[in-house]
Amino acid sequence: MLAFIGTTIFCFIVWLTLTFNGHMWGTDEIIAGIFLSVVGGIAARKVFVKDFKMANPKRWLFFIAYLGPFFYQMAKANFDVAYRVITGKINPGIVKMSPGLKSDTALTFLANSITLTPGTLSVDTDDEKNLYVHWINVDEEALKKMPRPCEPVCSTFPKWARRVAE
Amino acid sequence: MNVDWLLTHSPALLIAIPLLAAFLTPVIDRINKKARDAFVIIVLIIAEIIMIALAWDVFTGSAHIYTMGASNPTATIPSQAAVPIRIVLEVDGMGAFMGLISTTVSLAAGFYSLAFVKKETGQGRYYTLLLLMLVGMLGMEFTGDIFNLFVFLEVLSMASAALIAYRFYYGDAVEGAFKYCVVSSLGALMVLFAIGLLYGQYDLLNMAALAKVIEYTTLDKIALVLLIAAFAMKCGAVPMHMWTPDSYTVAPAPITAMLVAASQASLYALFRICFSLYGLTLDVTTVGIIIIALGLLSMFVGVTMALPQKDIKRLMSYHAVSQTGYMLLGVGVGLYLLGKSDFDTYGMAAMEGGIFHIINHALYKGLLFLTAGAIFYKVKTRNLNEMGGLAHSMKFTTIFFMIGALAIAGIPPFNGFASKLLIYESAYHVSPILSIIAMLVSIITLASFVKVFHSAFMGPPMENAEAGEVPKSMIIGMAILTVGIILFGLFPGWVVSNIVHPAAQALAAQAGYIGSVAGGA
Amino acid sequence: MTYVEWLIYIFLGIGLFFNFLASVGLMRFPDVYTRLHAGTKCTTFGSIFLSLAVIIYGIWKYHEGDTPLISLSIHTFIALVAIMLTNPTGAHAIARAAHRSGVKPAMAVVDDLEEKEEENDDD
Amino acid sequence: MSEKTNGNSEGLSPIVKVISGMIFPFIMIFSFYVIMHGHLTPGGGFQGGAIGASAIVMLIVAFGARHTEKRAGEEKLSLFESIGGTLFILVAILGFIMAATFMSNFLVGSAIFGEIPPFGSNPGILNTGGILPILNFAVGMKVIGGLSAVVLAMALVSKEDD
Amino acid sequence: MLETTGGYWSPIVWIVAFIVAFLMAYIMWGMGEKKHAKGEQEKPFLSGQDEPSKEAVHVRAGNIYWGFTETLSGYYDFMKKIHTGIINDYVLWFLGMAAIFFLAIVLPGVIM
Amino acid sequence: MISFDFTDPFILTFLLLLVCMLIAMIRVLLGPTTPDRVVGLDTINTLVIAAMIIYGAAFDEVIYIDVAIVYALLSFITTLFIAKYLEGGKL
Amino acid sequence: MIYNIPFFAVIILIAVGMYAVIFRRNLIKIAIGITIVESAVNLFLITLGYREGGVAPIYTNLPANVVIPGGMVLPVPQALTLTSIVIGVAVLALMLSFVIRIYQYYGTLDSKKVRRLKE
Amino acid sequence: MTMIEIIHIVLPVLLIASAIVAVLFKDLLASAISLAVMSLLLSLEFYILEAPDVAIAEAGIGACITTAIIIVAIKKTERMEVEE
Repeated sequence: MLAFIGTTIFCFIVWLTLTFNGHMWGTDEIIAGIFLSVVGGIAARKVFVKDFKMANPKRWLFFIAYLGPFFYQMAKANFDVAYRVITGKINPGIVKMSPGLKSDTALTFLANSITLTPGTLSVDTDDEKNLYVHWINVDEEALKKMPRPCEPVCSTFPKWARRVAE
Repeated sequence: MNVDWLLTHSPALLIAIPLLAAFLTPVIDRINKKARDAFVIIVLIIAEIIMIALAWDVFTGSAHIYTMGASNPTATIPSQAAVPIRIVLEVDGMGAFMGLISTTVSLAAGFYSLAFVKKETGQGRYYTLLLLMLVGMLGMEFTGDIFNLFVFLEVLSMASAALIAYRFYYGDAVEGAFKYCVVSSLGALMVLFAIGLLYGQYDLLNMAALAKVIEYTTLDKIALVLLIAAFAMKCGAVPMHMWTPDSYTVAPAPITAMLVAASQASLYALFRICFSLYGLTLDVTTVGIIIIALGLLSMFVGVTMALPQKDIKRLMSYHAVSQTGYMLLGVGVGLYLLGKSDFDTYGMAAMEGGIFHIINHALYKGLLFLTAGAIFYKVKTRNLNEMGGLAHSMKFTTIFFMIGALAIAGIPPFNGFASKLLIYESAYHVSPILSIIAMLVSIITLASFVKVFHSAFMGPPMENAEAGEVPKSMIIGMAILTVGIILFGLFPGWVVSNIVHPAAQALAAQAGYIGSVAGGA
Repeated sequence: MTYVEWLIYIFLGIGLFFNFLASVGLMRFPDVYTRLHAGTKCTTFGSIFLSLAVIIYGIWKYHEGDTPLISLSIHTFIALVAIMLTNPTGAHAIARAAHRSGVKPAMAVVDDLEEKEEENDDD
Repeated sequence: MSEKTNGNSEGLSPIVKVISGMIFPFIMIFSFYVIMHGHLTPGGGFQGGAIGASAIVMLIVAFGARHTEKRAGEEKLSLFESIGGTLFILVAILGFIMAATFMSNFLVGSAIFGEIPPFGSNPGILNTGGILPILNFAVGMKVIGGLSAVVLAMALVSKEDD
Repeated sequence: MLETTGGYWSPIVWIVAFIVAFLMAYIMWGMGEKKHAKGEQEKPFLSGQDEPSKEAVHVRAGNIYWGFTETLSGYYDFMKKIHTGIINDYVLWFLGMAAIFFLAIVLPGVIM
Repeated sequence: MISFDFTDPFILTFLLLLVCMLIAMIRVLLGPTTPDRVVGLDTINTLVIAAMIIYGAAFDEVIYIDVAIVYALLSFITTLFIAKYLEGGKL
Repeated sequence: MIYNIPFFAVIILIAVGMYAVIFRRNLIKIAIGITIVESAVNLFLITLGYREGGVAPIYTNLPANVVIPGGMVLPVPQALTLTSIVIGVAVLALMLSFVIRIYQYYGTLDSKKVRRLKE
Repeated sequence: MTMIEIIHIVLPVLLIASAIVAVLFKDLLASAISLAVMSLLLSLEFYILEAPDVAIAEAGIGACITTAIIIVAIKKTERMEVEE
């Protein structure tokens, strides 16, 4: 039931965003929105809500705060790729990392962040929530240790992921 | 809610009721299987009754026009509507005639199916598709709009393809359905392309409005080529007939009977395009010769290919091709003479013959396919070599088969003779060779049915056949068509003057068609 | 308002540059994984900038009095969110599928995943 | 290039599952938006229905066909489709019971979807269009049910030799 | 009663004629020998051979009109070659016929 | 005077995005393995989305952006299907 | 002239699709060919309705007092195309489900071997 | 020749190229991908021909459903086109 309400509210917010056109929403839009959000909530409640951690507003604040460093990293990543495209210097490899996250949501968050940031691309996961990352320029230092260090690949992302989604 | 009201709305009702029933059938199917059967039969009977009432009104009065969504159902185009893109249903003599065929065959097939598919799974879907086929046929026959013709053609093709593959546990059923599907979708795409060509020039989709302004330019000719090719293929004219035996053979028997009516809906579309859309603007001699040639080829190749077949339904399918040739011949002669002074003397008779043959063929070929299905139901094989002596156990089926076979061969008191006589006599005036080939084909038809009769019904009884007659509902289905054959055979004069002549008249008189839709040409 | 226009031009330029880079990277890199780097990161980044240009344009127009154009910005933003959600996930799915279908990373100095898969095969 | 057999689990990786679950309601609401605003913006019953069906197709590929079938079986989807079709025809038939002809727009001027919009450029008022939004809705239901049932049925056909 | 261009056709008359003929035949049959001696005609004499069973005598469908198909074997071989059962050929026939129609209908107008 | 015409830079961007698509399409044609082609498809997808947004802005058409949203949401599904095929296993 | 280019594209696309249907023997390829032909016909219809400098035929989109050079693009061909797309996807789904069944019974997708029904 | 006209030339060329490639590939999966590209470009073509309605429909159908069912069909049958 709680899952249904959460999904419905999410659906309704999306609906309002979609139908905003510079004026206030009309009553008809609101009524249709509520009706269809309920339908969407019924349809999606089982897949959308797994737990209620994300209901905490603090997490959303963290998420917004996270966007800043994320964009910085992303820009860096792109200039990195630009550099590699132009020079053709690559030293790739697939490394295993244990970020130590517990939930799938946090792992997803981390994996997508990793994919969009410097020289790395998440390839696979396993049951112990380890990430396999394709690294375009493998650091020689990192190869020596067996539980590979997280730092060079995903800087502070696991911390953020833990704050936001776990 | 009086009769007039019903008659006014009947063109729309005839499409809406089966469509609604098609969507409701799966819902009722979940509740109760018996209720679903009863529901389907009741809907088919209602459609038949409305169709007869409408046809009677059309034959005695004038054509019905129905404009969807207008403030007045009979609003004609130029006066009430500024843009002629409304969905217009138009039922003239020919449309009503074809509608009668479709509903009658569907009713027989519906009754027949009750027992025939009893053991299959997914019957809810079967009846849905059957009703959709009916919707497709009626839609093709009633629509006054060339694009809706395409839409209903596709509805019909898809429902038919799904039904051909209904018994998917036979591999060849799926093969036949695939071939049908490829061929018919390509044909329909060509139709759509032609519609695009016409629309691009005249900004019109309504057939009557198009007929008024059409000029027979080069693009129009290309559109005509595509339309003729596509519809000739869909009605199974040689040499584009190869899909016909493939798909007719493997479909369940009631569906094969429906497919015959479906092919005739395509034939109707072909005639409608030639007569009502292009009319006298087109080069009637060339197109007439093309259609006559297609007819002759279909007659001859169909029947000669039928003769050595060992598969009973395949044999009958080739006969369907051959009989389509008669219709093409009859109407082709009419088209060839259209606008000439000879038309009144024997062109009209030829068209009457061709059109009369459509209904006769739907009745007796439907009946024959149903008897073939009855044989399959008992013997579980279609191979004639493995049959024999069925007359001992299946008395009704034998009688029905005999009537059908005699009718298709044109043996006198039955209806096949009457229409063939009209075709022979009028085609003789064009060229005696046409009549001679037609008679020869008739003889070979008789010969091949003698073969079927001999090997399936005569001889010592089979050991492995289940004894006894087929279930009652199948007999009812066959009996409906048999009664039709006998009535049409006994009163051909009445039928021709009251049913066939208005239909032929409606087809031949293009001005009347335009006038009825556009309100005064 | 010219500096708004210049901002939009610059954003468009950056977006185009990265999108172009993505195409070039797609041609230059030797194997699937490195191509994915180019094809995902750069197009996402480029699309972000192109979208930002359009968002700024919409807000600017809204500010100038063309009220309905605010929904240009909003819808673009929604499209942007959709891209940001789906693109990395798609890249991940392809990378995983590629590895499982047996495409080896070219010039790889280390491949932990393969070791894991070999362990799995031994089981 | 050999096909490895170690991917025999249903569905895709957990990351894809999470993202799919996240955007599923998003696609659904977008599809409803396209359906309901069919008479105002591009789109309509069919387009929205195709988008909604795509959402279910996404669940099929992300979570596995059998898993999806437990939630929304083919029977249910077909029923959904039938209800949509029935609604469409019923509205059309109501046309000549309430007004003159089959499919006539009998809701114009009434409280439901009956507002008559001003001519010219306007942002779009939802409460217009007469029976069109209802027809769009019916078509949308039908298409969502139909297309997703088709894909689900095809995904559930088992290849006999494996 | 069906009027045609050259005459008319009435099934009622035909049926009456048929019934009359049937009656005449029946009367003739009735006038014949009423009883026949049992036991005389039961075993046909086939040069001393046993009479084959009915199953063996029954002509199967594949054998009927063997002569006809054999006479027209050239035609039938050609037809069998055409009916390949390959879907590509079906479409090719369709396009070929469309091309022929094109030549017949469109080309004269273009050339003129 | 006339302020700088905004239509042109957007259209120019659109055109250049088409060029990018052309390059990405060569990868689709050449791609030695299927994943390579899929990468090309994915890139073209994103480029098309960007192009649609740009075109919508060029003509001030809000409604056109909806098409871009549809693509952004649905192109992902194609990718997932191909990935599922390559991974193997039951659907 | 420039706006006639889509018509040439239509012709070439139809030719390509027909080539696939006639000369390719794989059944899925045939289905793909039909899809291409259908796309070509759709493109043809849309191009018919296109007017240079027109705007999309959406009611709320029509400015009250601005004259658009091309007027609105014709809406009817777009409606036709939508119908045709619907039909196309239904046909494709039907055809491919037949293909799956055929593969189960014949073990091949070669149209030369899928010919149990012939003569 | 304005830029819009160049677009109107380039896009059909890309469309035809992808269609030809889709037909010529022996690998049906690659063929399906090419078909997806074609439908994508076709949608863009509809889009610049001022038919957003149709573009959405083509997007929903072409981008998702068509490719999905073709890939399902390939998965249930076989991937390579074999011609001897």
